[in-house]
Amino acid sequence: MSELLEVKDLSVSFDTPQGEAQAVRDVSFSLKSGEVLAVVGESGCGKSVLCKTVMKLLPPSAKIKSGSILVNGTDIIGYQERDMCKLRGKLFSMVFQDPMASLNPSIPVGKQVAEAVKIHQKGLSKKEIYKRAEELMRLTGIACPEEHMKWYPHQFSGGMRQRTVMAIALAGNPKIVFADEPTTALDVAVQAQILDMFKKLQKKLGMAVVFVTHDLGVAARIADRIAVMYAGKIVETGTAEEIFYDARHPYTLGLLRSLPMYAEPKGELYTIPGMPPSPLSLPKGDAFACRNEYALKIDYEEEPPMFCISDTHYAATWLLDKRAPKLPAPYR
Amino acid sequence: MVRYRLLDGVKKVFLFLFSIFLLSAAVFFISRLAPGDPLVSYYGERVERMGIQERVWAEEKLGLKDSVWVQYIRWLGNAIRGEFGISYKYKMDVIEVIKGRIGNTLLLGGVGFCLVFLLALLLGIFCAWHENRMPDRIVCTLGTITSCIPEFWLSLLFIFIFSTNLKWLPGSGAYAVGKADDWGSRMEHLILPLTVLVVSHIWYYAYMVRNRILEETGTDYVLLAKAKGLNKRQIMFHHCLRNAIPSYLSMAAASVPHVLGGTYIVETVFSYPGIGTLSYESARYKDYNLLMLLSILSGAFVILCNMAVQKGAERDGR
Amino acid sequence: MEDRFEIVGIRKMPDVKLVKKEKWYQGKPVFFAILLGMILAVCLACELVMTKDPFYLDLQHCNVPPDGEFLFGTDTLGRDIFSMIWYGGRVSLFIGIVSAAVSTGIAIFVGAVSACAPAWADALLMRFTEIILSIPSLLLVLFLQAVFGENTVFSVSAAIGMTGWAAMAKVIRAEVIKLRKCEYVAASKCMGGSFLHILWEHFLPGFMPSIMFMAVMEIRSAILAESTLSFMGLGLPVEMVSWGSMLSLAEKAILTNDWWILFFPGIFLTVTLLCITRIGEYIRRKF
Amino acid sequence: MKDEILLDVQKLSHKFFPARKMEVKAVDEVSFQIRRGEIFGLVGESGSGKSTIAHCIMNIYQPSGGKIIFYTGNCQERRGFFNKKDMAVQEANSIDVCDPKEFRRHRRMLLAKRQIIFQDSSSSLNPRKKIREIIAEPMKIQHIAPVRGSLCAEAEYWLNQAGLDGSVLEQYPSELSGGQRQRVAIARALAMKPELLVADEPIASLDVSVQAQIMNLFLQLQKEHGFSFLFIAHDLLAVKFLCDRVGVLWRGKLVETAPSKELFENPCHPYTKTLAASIPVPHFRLRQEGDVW
Repeated sequence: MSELLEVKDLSVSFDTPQGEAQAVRDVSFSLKSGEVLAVVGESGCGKSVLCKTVMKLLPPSAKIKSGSILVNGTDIIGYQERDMCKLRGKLFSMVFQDPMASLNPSIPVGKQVAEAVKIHQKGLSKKEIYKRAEELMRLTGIACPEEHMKWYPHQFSGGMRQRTVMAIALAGNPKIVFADEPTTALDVAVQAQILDMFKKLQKKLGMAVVFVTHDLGVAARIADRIAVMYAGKIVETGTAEEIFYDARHPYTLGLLRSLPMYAEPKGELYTIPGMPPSPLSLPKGDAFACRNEYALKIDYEEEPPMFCISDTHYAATWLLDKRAPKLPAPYR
Repeated sequence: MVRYRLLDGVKKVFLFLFSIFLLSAAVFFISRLAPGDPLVSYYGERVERMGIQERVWAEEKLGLKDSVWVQYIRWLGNAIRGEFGISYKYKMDVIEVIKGRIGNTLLLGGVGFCLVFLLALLLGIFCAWHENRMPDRIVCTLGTITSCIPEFWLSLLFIFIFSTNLKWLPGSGAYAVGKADDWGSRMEHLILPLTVLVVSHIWYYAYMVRNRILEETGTDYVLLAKAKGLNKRQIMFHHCLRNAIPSYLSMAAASVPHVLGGTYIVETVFSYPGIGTLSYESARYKDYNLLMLLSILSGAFVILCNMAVQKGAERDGR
Repeated sequence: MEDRFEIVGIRKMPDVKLVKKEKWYQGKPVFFAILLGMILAVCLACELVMTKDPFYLDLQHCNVPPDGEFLFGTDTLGRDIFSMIWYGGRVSLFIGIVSAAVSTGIAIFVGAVSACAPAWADALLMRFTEIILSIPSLLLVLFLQAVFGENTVFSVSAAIGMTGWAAMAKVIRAEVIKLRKCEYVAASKCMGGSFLHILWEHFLPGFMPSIMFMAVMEIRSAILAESTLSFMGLGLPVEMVSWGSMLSLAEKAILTNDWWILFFPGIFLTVTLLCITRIGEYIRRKF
Repeated sequence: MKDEILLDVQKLSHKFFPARKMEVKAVDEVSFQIRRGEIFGLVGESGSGKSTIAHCIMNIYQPSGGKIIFYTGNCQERRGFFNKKDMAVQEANSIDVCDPKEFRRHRRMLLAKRQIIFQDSSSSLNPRKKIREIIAEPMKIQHIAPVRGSLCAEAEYWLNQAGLDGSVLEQYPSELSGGQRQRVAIARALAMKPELLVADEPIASLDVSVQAQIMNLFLQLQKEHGFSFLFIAHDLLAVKFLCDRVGVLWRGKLVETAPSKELFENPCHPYTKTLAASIPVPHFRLRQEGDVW
């Protein structure tokens, strides 16, 4: 399989009254076609900025400072709005967190899906467009689409709205779908249904998915590969098995250990001490050092490079260096 | 559902009539309480030379002798039958007086209103399109300045420049003497008042349109529309504008009285024979019957507009 | 070299104080504030600046164009416009501030009561407000002036103040209803906060900024209303100097091409209104 | 101590009227008890009436039916005596919160003994007040003399209890992170030394690692201060970790109440089963000592 999307050394920052906020710092990752990559991280770590950068959907205050975005080998970093319009929807598409906000409240949902179809399949008659829209809605699991097409978003339940948004995203047969926390705003039971539908469609249509989430459980359910982000950097990346069974970065380990599912009820949960640094004033060296019990002296001086653990598994922590002292499990 | 709607409609009509009734009562008592001699407007200069007996006779003739309550009830009885009395100044049926003038105001106010709202919409879209870039900034600055110029002063300025000095356009009246049927002359007389009306009101609404559209462009569904491949023009016209226009329309309806008031001022400065000059005169010189009908007309108009806005808001409430 | 790899654990990071990189004046209408301040200051201290008595009818010097003696010329009655501008500005600004205070007071009262009252009282008050809105304000002002008797500075400002509150009351009502739904108000209620406590601690600071904005804009519309009324001969009479009454002479001056009578009061009026608008906009943006 | 009931909710119902001739039963005959020193969890999806119950308990809403009885004082010693005099005492010690008259009579006491923490800490703290003022507000309302000298010292003490230091005292809520704000809300509630703490989805809007911190804090504070705790959440795992007993709400009805361990080991109601089955649980393992790598 070839690399469908390759992002290299991407840095994005925002202009704020307090100065420059570094949202994404030197991020590199790649995506093969038909693969699901989950980007996991806490709020403010830059995971959705990363998606929006690739789609060029950033607000004007954001600036891409460096890096390249290769799609099928062509660099789109310098593309202007006009060129991007042709790529959006066809090559990549996006699903957002809040399905209510991402549908126009004053247009019937069917029309919104049809609108997306119309852009990508030129020369279809109105009837054919609506037929295709109906098909898309059935595909995403909306019962009786011909009836529901006339409804307005506010008449839909949360799950149905998110299915509609999926239908819109799929209208142009995109190669890559960016999903920005698509299940966060939904109830647990609905979340499970949407995730299953997502996985099924992904298999069926063979598209690549970048799935942004803060929930490790969701990531485990859907992802082939996982990238963990912290303070604008990818700190660990690997296949799902590698992340869940052989995590190396202390941040990933901390996240896993603070999950309540296997904790002794009423015992004490492990917590990562401290708080993530502000993107306005990142500390020198490793951004995670000041929350890491086993931080090395070098962590405060120099940023760690990506250490290779296996072909697919990389982590950015000095603890993996040959010279680092031996630590107790699970860190070593 | 039908019954419910019918009931609602009846309720609305009743509410409307009740409001008009209250309004008429308020205006009636207010105008009688205000000082001034209504006889002046009927007899003009002669009043000063009238003896007491003559005065009493005149007041009786105009029905001003009775207590205010009796007068009001009498007026109300006549009004229900469609008789609003005669104008003291013009000495003819007030309906006739208004009929002769209302066309002029409808022309000025109507065209002005449409122009203001249409141009404001266009200007607002223009500014939103160039958000925070040079064209937007220039228009915003200019707009703020023009919106701060008092309407009457702008009128005076225009008359001074274009009428008195350059002599390009006429500065008063609705048509040249003896040319009442000449549309060209009417148009010529309309240009200056219309310009003043548009210039002094447009920015208030254009700024609102601009902010409303920018509010819409910040939402998630615009991001989704972008993500599905729509270009800026499609997003602006199919999504943002579509959502912004209902609230704009209701705001336009709600601000009819605002523009109406502006029309009155412009009419007065340009001595344009319309409702505005008429109501100014009638209020100033206590032409009671005329004043009543004028206030009720403009009040009814305003209340109707408010009701339309409410109706629209209810429908938009989903 | 190896000691760089010794475990040091969590080090306390120095607290970074975020400082705004913008200069203090950025985004603030400093120019307009200074301009308004200057106009205000000179108007208040007009006795020091005036070169002539603004009331003196110098009938030998009617309609004199601006020159060394009469800086802004004289009007049709022979009064010195330069002196009148400052004296009249004091009157206009005073009327603006007083009537804004009056209408803001009424609007806060009606709006807050309407928002907190039971539904029927709320409907009644709002209907009343709408009727006030639908009576032509010209008429209302005339009536109020009648009640107050002669046209004085106070009667005009009271009349303007008592007619201009309706739209503001509606906004305040909406604002209070929005605040009432806030969770921190519910939290305060749960802690046992009385109505007065909530009003004082939460409502007042909550809608102070929007009231400030509206009050500033009310000053603006009151100044505008005064000048319009005086211009039309319904406000202050010509003998009482204000920017509006000065302009009431302008209509005749146009015919004789005496531009200065029209120009100077209008320019001062416009500039003052512009300054107030800009400051009002800043207040709205800031909060 | 553990068996003594603090709050008895009996057949609580609450209806909303969103439009003319439309009635929505947000809560439908819900009954449960909270014992002293117990953590009781309520789970359910959005719109199942969890928050409405919390609001009814806190007297923010007046329920349309049912009783909420709050037991005060130490009734334990009187148990077993059944003469009339003691019955009267017993009655005075149980207050029906839903009865406006009784509520008014005991208002001051009730408002101090029950405290609530809202989901959205950014809207439950007044953005125009400093943290110091926010924490001191309930003490000021209730006219409680500060034990530690000044209101400020008191505020600092409770902030420390909630895991923050005094440096935030002079800051505004918008300058703090979500987790810190929630800690401030906790400190404010604790400052009243409540017997019942109601937390309406307190961790829902927080990040995973912060959620863990807040849950630890809850446990530790509950051990220290011994209040009863009604924990409302949609996250089953958090409830399982935190609570002694759990009630499952479904469309306004309480479908199952059980000790949390039992509930997760064999859920009875089909809805509980679906709920339990749909939690995305990652299977993971942390490396042990002696693993080959």
